[in-house]
Amino acid sequence: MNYGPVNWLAPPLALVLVILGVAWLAWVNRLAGDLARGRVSLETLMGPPRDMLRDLHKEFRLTERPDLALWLGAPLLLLTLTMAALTVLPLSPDWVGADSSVGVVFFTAMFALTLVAAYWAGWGPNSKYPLIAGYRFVGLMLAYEMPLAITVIAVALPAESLSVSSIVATQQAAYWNALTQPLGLVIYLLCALAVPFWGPFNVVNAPELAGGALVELSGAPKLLWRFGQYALLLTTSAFAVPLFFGGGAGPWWPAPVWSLVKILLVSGALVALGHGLGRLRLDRFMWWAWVVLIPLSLLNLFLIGLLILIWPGLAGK
Amino acid sequence: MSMEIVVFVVLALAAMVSGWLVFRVDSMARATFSLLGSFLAVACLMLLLASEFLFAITFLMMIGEMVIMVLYMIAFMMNPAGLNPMNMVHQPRWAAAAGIVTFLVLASVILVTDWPVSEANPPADVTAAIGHELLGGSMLIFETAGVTLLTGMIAVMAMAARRGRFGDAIQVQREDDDGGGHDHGGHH
Amino acid sequence: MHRARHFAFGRPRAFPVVGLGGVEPWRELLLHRQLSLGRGPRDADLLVLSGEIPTDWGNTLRALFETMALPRLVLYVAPGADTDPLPGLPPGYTASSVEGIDWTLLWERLLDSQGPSARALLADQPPTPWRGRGDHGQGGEGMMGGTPYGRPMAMTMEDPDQLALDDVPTALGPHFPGLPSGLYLGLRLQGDRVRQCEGVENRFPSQSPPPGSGHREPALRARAREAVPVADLEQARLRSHLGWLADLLDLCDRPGLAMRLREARKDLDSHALRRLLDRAESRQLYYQTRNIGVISSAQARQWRLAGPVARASGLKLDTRNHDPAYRELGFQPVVERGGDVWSRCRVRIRECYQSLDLLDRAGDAHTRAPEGARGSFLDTAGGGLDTPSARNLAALQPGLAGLEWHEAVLFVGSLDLDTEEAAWR
Amino acid sequence: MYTTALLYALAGLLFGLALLALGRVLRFGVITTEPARQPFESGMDPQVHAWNRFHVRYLNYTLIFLLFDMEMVYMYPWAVVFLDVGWKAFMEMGMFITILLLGILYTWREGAFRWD
Repeated sequence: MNYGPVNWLAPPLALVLVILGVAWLAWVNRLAGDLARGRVSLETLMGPPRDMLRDLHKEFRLTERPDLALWLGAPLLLLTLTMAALTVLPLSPDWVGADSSVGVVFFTAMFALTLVAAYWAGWGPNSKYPLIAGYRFVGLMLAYEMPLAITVIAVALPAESLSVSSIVATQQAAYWNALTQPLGLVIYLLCALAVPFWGPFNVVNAPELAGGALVELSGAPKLLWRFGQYALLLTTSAFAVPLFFGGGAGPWWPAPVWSLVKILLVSGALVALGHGLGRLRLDRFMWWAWVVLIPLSLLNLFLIGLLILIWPGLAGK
Repeated sequence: MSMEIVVFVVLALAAMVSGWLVFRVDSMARATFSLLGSFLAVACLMLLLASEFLFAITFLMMIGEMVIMVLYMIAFMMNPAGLNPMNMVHQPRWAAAAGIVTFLVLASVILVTDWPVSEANPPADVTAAIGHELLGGSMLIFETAGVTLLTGMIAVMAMAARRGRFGDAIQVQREDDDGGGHDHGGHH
Repeated sequence: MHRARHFAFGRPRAFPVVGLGGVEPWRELLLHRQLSLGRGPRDADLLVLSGEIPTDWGNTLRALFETMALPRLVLYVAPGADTDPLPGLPPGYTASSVEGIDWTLLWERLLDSQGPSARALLADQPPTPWRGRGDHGQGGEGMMGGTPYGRPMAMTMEDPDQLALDDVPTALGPHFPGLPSGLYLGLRLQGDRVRQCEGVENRFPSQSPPPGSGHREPALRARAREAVPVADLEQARLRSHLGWLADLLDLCDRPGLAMRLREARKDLDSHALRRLLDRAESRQLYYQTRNIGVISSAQARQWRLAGPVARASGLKLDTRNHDPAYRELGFQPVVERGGDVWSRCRVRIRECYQSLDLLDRAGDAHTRAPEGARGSFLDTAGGGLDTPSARNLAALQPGLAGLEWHEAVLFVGSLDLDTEEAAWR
Repeated sequence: MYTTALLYALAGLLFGLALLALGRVLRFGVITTEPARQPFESGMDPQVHAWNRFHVRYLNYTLIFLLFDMEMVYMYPWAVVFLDVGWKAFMEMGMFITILLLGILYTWREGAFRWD
């Protein structure tokens, strides 16, 4: 059996890119927050590195009787699953960790692991507020998982493939999915916010639970948890680029540059969107997801199916 | 070839050890996630069978299902975190004997049988092959699955939902217990 | 290393404990650029004690301070404070006002790894001794019994679904971030739903309003038959409502708008305030708060609720309604019918507009209506003081039963309880 | 391909562990006494352990999810051959999804999409 060539250089390079991306998101988040507060200053620039250094110097205090393996496993898993998902993200046909023939299923499966991480973060410290937060994320997953999967399948339809690279290739041969499936794009971006529990979906680090999973976290594990959340948000929004925005397509610059620019723009927009959107109530959102969002994502699937059957040119045929 | 065997042994051991851990750890959370680990290892074994799709889809489904299972495990077990050590094994000797005998029988079957060797090469794209099968020969199975799932949905809702169109199920039942004389069909 | 730490802790995180007269210093600190607001105490650097701390809070605060991860420090801000806040807490930094804080000195003490705050404060004893006891030396007995690792497990209780799942005693308050300090609610949770509220305790000591309270709450002077300028009364109401709205928006995950409201609250610029109130009274807030913690008008009457809380349930309770000065200004009480958290938000936001309007037109009109921001100050049968906050406490116990956790927190927040005022006699 | 994925995951894991180790080196100090490790409960001493038989209230959703989830198993392979097979694939999946949507419709009509 052929395991394919191993790309030794890709993982460390991807890690560096993720670190840079997280730094970008931390700054965008800080800027958006300070704009909302109406106090942009030098501290907007200094805030993120200061927070990082602060967490590194702060003590990590155990609780009385934690399940330490799960508790510390949570942020580690969050980062690990993010990196694993990024394997199938193509910046260009050549700049890709590895192209899997089922890449789309693979990264959805990796996103699903977030559920495990969030549950662990809630269960680990044996403290009441985090526990509730962990359970609420499971509820959120029950709402977003199906729309996410169906929308991603709708994207794979014109490409006749579950490989992320061929989805990009099909778009470059025909039209961007953002044009042919605007409804799918909106649903995907909603889910891209929900998977890393950002903004309106912040049920895990929620203020009404005094910080939820963050209540008992301090020091380096807290830094890692925040880092993992940013990295996951970066990844979920990064996949919007090959799935909807034609990957590296664009004039003048080479494909990887275009991919990176698009990723930074999409992820930055999503981070900023998290401010000022307020919060969705979980019980209402779950109802809404099943009664409205799932039928809508199925409608999207039907529409695109109908369109490419009537007019194969849409799929580049 | 040797690489393949190493991967197989590692994954098989991982699946077995985490399966064993399910019964060794006290915490329901740890037990369920050990089970998840076991299933994920089995999912990775699919890769050795050159079935990437089955690997990925098993991986995806198992995560959701095991986390839902952990909700029920913790809700319905006493001492869910295993703060007091407990023994989850009943009749350990019989179980061990039965397990060893079954293993020996199955293992000897594997060794004794003269397995046929397939001449056909695996299809270039397994996923597409599955798709053609679903829309071709196995269409009836596929659509039957849909009806079965629908039956399942209706059945679980009829049994589990506290409220239906006719109001609060528990309330209704209580009224009936009092001889209230209401007849609400499916709520008995 | 030291410089790196100085930089790292340049904006220390604060966890607030608000004592007597401590609300305003804390709000001022919240706006201070040298400080950021933490969530829980674990990750906080400063335990901010604002105002005079009742002495019987000592044990709670020591336990709270002990759970803070290093480095940590007590910051005590109270008018006229020159000593340490409480015996038993390690000496930290004491200031009589927010402007008087010498941040360099504060950092020195925060980052002093040999200082008294860097050592364990309490004796190393578990909540219940457990080592070496029980079947496995973990303190437990059988499946559910004993105190494994120092605490018992939650026990079962049949719930409305006829499942026998655990009934977990959980505290909301006295120091929950975003809710008033000193208000302890003993909840029994099933999952994240409040099965019942067992106990409501205001941990502020009963006392007569200290001198100077009339400045903060002009309605108190009106209650003493003193003619008070309408402008004073309305300004105090506006400040109180805005402060409350900012706190509630924080709980709703809208810290940006909350901060702007606090900022605008300092000088009460009418134009800026109207714009911010417009933004606050949004669809988002509506969807987040509607149908939560509904109090019917019958309940409001039965529990003797006061002020905006009663008016949000459709009661036209407002002593200003009968006041000649207000009648001359064309005053009509603001009433909403929903009785939910959204209605209470709505009433207060509309009252903010109304106060801005009255402030424009009041001139030097004087009034004797004892209507404070939270309701009217009345006399008890014995001639004592009956405060609106004390009356509104009655809504907590019946109102909390059956709510989900996030609903419970918003419900408590929406009542705008002033725990210090509730203890006045 | 999956060796690369493993390396990616490993890179993430190692970076995470490195951060944790760095935090351990840089940390200001550590207190390990029992009272210092009390879980936060608004400043009160918790009466019981937090771990409990947690009563989730979205159980209805979990059941529907488990069943609806199965649809995805069929949908991925279907998507790959959709254009190849054409209208037949469209009709078949349409039928399948309509059947499943009936389940959602039923649940919605029963009013069971709620937190009990």
